[in-house]
Amino acid sequence: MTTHYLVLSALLFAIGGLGVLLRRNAIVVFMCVELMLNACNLAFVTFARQHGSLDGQLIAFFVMVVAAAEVVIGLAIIVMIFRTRRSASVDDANLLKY
Amino acid sequence: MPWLSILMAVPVLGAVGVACLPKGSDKLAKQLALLVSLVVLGLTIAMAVQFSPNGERFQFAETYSWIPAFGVNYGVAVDGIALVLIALSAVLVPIVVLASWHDTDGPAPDGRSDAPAPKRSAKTYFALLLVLEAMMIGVFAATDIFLFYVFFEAMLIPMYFMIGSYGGVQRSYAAVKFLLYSLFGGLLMLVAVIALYVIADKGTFMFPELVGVIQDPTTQKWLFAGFFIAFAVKAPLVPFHTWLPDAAAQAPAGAAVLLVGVLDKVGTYGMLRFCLELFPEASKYFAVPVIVLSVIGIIYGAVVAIGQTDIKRLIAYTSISHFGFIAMGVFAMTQNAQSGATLYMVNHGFSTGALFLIAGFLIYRRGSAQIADYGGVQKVAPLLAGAFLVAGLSSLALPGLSSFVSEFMVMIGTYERYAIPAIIGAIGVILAAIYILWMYKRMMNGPTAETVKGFADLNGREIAVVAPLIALIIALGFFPKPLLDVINPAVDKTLTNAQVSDKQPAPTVAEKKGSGQ
Amino acid sequence: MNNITAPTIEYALLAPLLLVFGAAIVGVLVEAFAPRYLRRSIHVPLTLLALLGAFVLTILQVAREGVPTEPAAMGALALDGPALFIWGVILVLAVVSTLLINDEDQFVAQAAAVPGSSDEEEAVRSGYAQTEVYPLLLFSVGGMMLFPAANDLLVMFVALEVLSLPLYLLCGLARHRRLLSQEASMKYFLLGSFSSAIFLYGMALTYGAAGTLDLNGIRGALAGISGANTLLLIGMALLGVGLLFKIGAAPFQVWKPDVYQGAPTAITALMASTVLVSAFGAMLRVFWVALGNLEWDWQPVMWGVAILTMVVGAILAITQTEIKRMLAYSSIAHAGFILTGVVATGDFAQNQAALSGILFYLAAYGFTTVGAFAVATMVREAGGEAGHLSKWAGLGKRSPILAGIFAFFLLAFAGIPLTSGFFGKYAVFSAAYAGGALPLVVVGVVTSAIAAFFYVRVIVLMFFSEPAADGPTIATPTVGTSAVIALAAAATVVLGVFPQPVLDLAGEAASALFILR
Amino acid sequence: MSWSPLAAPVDPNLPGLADFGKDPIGIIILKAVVIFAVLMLGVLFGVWFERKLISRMQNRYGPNRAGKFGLLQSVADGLKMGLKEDLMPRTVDKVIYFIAPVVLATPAFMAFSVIPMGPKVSIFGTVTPLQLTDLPVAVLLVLAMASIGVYGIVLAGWGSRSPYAMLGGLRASAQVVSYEIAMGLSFVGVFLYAGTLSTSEIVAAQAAGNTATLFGMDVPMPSWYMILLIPSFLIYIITMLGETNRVPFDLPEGEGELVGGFQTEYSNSLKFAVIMLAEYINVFVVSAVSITLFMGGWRAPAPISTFWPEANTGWWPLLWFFLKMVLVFSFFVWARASLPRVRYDQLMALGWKILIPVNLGWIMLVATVRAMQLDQVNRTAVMIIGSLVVVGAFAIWWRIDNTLQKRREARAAQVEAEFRQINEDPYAGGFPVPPLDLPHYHGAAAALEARANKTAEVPSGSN
Amino acid sequence: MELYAPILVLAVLGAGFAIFSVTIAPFTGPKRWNRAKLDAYECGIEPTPQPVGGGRFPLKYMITAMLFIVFDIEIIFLYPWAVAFDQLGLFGLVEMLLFIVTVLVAYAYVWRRKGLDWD
Repeated sequence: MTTHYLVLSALLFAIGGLGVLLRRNAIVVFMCVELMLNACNLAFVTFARQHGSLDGQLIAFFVMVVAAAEVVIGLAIIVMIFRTRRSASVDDANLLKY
Repeated sequence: MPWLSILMAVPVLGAVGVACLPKGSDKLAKQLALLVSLVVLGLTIAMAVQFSPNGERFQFAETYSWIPAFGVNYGVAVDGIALVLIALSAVLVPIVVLASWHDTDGPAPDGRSDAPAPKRSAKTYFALLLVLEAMMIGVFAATDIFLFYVFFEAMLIPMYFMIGSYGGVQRSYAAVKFLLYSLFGGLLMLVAVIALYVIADKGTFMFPELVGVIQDPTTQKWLFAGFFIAFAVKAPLVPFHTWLPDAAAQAPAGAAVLLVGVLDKVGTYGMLRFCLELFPEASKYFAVPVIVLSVIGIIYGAVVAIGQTDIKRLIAYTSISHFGFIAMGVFAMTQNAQSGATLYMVNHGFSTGALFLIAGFLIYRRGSAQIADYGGVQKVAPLLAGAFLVAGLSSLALPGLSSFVSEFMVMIGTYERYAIPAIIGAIGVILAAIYILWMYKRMMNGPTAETVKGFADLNGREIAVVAPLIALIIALGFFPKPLLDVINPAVDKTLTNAQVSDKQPAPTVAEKKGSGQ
Repeated sequence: MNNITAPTIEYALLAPLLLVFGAAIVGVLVEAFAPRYLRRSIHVPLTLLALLGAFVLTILQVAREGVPTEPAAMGALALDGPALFIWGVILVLAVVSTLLINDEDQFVAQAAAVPGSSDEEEAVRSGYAQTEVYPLLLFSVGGMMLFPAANDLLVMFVALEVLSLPLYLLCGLARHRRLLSQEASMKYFLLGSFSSAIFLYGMALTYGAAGTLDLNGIRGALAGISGANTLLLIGMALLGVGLLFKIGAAPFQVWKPDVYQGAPTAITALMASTVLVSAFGAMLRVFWVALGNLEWDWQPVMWGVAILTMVVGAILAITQTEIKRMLAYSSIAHAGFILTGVVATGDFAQNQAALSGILFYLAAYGFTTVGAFAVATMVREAGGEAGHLSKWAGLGKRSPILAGIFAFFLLAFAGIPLTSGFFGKYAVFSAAYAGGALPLVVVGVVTSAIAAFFYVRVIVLMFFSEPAADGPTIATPTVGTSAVIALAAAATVVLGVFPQPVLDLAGEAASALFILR
Repeated sequence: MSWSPLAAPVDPNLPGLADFGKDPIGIIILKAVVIFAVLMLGVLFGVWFERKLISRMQNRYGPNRAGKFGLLQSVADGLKMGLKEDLMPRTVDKVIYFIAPVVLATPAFMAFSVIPMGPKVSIFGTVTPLQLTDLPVAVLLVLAMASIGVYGIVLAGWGSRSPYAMLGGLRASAQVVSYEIAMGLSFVGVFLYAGTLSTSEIVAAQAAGNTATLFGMDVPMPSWYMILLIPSFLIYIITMLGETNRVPFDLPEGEGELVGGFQTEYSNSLKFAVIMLAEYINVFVVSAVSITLFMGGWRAPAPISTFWPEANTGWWPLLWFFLKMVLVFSFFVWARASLPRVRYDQLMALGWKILIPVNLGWIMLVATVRAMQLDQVNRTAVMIIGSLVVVGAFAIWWRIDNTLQKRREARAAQVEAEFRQINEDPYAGGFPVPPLDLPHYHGAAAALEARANKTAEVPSGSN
Repeated sequence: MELYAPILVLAVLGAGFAIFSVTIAPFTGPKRWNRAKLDAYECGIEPTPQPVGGGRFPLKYMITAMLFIVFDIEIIFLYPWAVAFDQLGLFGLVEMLLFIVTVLVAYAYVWRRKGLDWD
């Protein structure tokens, strides 16, 4: 039973990861990261069920906190960039090159 | 009395003093530097007098725990070999200080030259010189391998800045090349040092305690390789030599003297001291290849020297040839050869030093290092030409001048064991005659070139620079015994530690030679 | 349901941590209620006092009670020797960085204002600066302290975020070159959160395999799992990726140059020093404590990573033309050097030696880095700092002391003896060698030599080339910046000449390794 | 004094968490269908009730044509909606446009599944509680469903692709999330006392009043949390209005500014009916939650059970529950009839600047009091902490109040100065103000006056 | 799982009704095509063209969203604490006090920085 959840979590994580690597809009990239975090949460809760311990669920709380903090900070940064450049594309952020 | 520590401390303090002088007091800086170096010379002489050649091997030993966590000690002491090399540095530094008097002042006053170097900070130059002196003394005095390594590497930095800041047009290229070659060699040595420490498992880096500890031949070979490459780069032996002509050619004359005269000796000194004694088996294993390399170096250096058009590069290539002799002597592993090699280190320092300095005077006057730009100097500046001749003859090992004794001892010593290399090496002597005399002919003889016409002869300062060197060259040529007396016991010990069983008997040839004349 | 018991918390042990976080919260209040003109004069003493206070508390705690042998806070934190040592280092470095941050004109007047807008102009005119920097710094430092002390993957993850999130913001606050700064901030944020998501997934899988997140619990559970457990191996790999990202090891190093270049230099100094220290602490704990029984699984990979990191760092650094980018690549290379120590696990004594070597390296490198970036803040041109290397040409002539100190830092990076960098490298390499990682040491040495090339190149540029006509100006150093530079230089010298006390401390800290309970 | 909120309910008839999850499938479906049907009928009744009540409050008759008392009015309205033309603007995002009403309605129904409506009764021989199901985290389910409802609003606004709808959707979601925090916080006090998140157990915990020992005296404590935790209750009542976008917080569909808010593009057809249905059900849900959490759930009000012990058994509690629902719903209507719509900034300020901090302070106070009632706790420490909290809270309040007072005074002084200046010199500041005695002003005033007089003659009630 | 099944039943009923209503809507009413009726309603003026993929949200809503997240997270921690309060006792009280104070600090910061001002 739990395997299905794990597979789902792995899929979500992979989708998120691919999104980060492939998408070009900073907001979308960032949402993909959030998707990864939630995939982790799913895995944690599943394992908590599997092990019969509450730790995993507890961790999910903390992950949510962290995700929230990341959202706040990430959006602040992206909005800052957007206001400056009128674009949130990662490709447009190309000043830093060697 | 902690002689060696004092010997190191004095120049360091002197350097600090020189560096802290107020702005614009260049002259004071030079004077202070000269004073300090003379004090060091005096102290060295005082120490040398107290050295008993037949006493303990390592004298004036000082050992303090430095970094117990790594088993590193501040361990200094000298045996005969180290003593003469320290003396060499102590003698050369005041001479170099005096010779470099105007090196930092910018173009020559008459404005004739093509300005080899603009005006630069004299304080920094002389402070670096004194720091270098301290490190040179330290590197020869260190009996702790780690300490040796520290000096070995740290020594590069002042020399690097002396070349890079005060050298010729290509100075930064030369300086970087010099530093990177040496650093690379040094880092390989670092691996070997680490390995030595770990494998020996003695918890210490003290040289005497590590002698004979490594028994396994394979291990010995690897460690030997680590050390040897560092020393070969430093010395420099032939495949690793390319930095030297650049560095020596671009360095100011004074720095070139110390570079070729003393710094490079650390390489051959290291082979003699560390490679042979710590890894006797490997040394014997590698002796033949090394000797082959040395012979190649002798011939190659000489041949290339003949073709040079730049005085300093020429001298640098002669040195490569001479270092071939020294390395050959070290690895021939006979009493004669090694004593000769040690003596050669000293003599080479004086003769090449003199050559570089006089070349420096010439360049200062003319503003060019090209041989072709000179001609007929003899007529306008006979003293200068004469000194140049003496130094050159010493370099080609004319009997009666110092290098002859050492070169002869090396040849004899090598012949006793490896006849063919010795014979091939002898060709180098002939080639030496060609490059020195031809150079002399091109520069000093012949019609006086237009640009040379206004040359002043040696002035008082320059005479004070050259005279002691010429004197030493001649004196040691006739009477090398005091040095050999000091060197021989140490070489004996080295050979014992290197487990050379069939030591060739009787260094009599040399002794006869020395005392007989 | 009724089995929840209130936990016990060792407040005395956690006092430094609580102090830092408490001060950060007070800082937020100051930001909220103090009038604008007063904020900075409240923040700076508050921050400094908190950091120093935490440092003193750490020392007092150790002096009074010794190093704890039991984990604190219900097993969530392990305040063992390494953790406390790292705390000390981080706190001191943070104090130093604070002095640097306090320097004027580095931070944007109003982060929310669009560059070039009238809002910004008004803010700049009114002399505003984003004083949120100080509380953010304190939060970040608190996270850095928590990170290596976490005895539980959850705490570690939270610490990782507490450490990173303020840094993401701080990176985007540079007053000059706003676009670069914001871009750095965004890249750092996106990649950083990506890596922490990976870390988290690794955590989840490890939890799945081991059934606990307690590091020692994981260790215990792993002992019971025989053979290759796919879940565990993937989890371990993902955890490793997250940690390696933080230290900037190849192939996860791409963020470092961009972020280092774009961030305000004072923040770069903080990141380059403290974050590296903290991340290595955490990494050691994860790999040595939790995954200690799986050495055979992660060691080969780590070998590869270490080699790749060293090579990538050293080689890419050569191509850099921007000083901060170059230092970033140098930081990558150094991370590789330290990784050689991480790999070198073995028996207890071996681990001790490796750990103390790493701790020493981190301390030494941290100070030197802060110093180097501090110097970089002082070389300015019209639009801010003069980052391009060509602008640094001839700095030695304009400002010999500054250039000299910078050269000294570079030499320390290169690992020249008599600088702290040398002993750091020596300690790590000797541990790695003793741990059987000879190839790593050799690669390390070779890359050191390559790395030396680009350090030396900068020195060449500064000293041996003529200053450009439109060269940068050297800012008159503020008291803070000069103190930072002086302190960093002093630390580099002292650790290079007389490293024993710090080595002792590191050895002491490493004597019991990590708490395994 | 000992107090164990987790102690078994006094009456074995009282359902607890353990009684759920045992129903046969038939009973489950029966209960679900009944709840669904009752909710649908409730909406019909609610619309009629609201219109009727508000009319009476406004001194009108309200619907009175369709059926007796106009009872069939809402049925008629519903039929009318079904028979209207279904318009779908060209620009809308079709999928989202269709899904939004579903997303809005479904969670509203789901939230009702955990509302307890009575004790255990026997249905076709199966003894089962009058509650569809219960969870250990039942209240969270309700909150979660409320949150999902927000998606419906946002999607409706977003999918409509028109400025009014978009703004309305955004406003609605901003408002709902803002008030959701205060709402969530207002539950904390309940959980502190009840020690559970299960609705049936919360109701059980309100079964009997306890006595608290204060300074050596046994003081009987009220059993309903609406009295015990008055601030929580009041805050909940306010947020309840905000959550459901009801007057005075009905900005998202404020006709004056946003036409119809997020539902602008849902023309008067069945789609709109679904949205409206969902809104009414949401009102029922929050009412039911307020009853469950604060008003003793399905239990009879205090005096009744004293005189009539059977009041809390069997099917009777359904009556109490229904009465309470009507009462709370009447409150909604009352509020709608008497309060003006607040401004957006006032709405947000109320939520963020008053409700949240007050709530947090109140939670700490409750927690402190609660801690004192625990046996194993050091009372002195709690007292000290409690007094610190009170003093701290008071100090902060005092400081804020002072500041606000000063600001108000400064503002008043400024305004006064401005007016004085204008009185003295109407041209001050560069804006020409026409003098008040211009002729056409007089004319206008006269006309107004005349019209007022005229209207006074028309008998009232004619329009 | 048994506890959740009834909720699903109700959800199916609710969703079924909603979907049914939405789907049936076009078929129950008359069809009288008129171009103007199919425009988005903007009080009679020409509808503003809306960008593909949706327009942009005003920033102030984002700030509200962020604040909501922060406080929602706080609630996440308050609920378990409240439920387990009796077992945690004084420790729980003190810790939560600190937690709330910390949140209030951030709250005060936001307030002072005009994060809680709406026009």
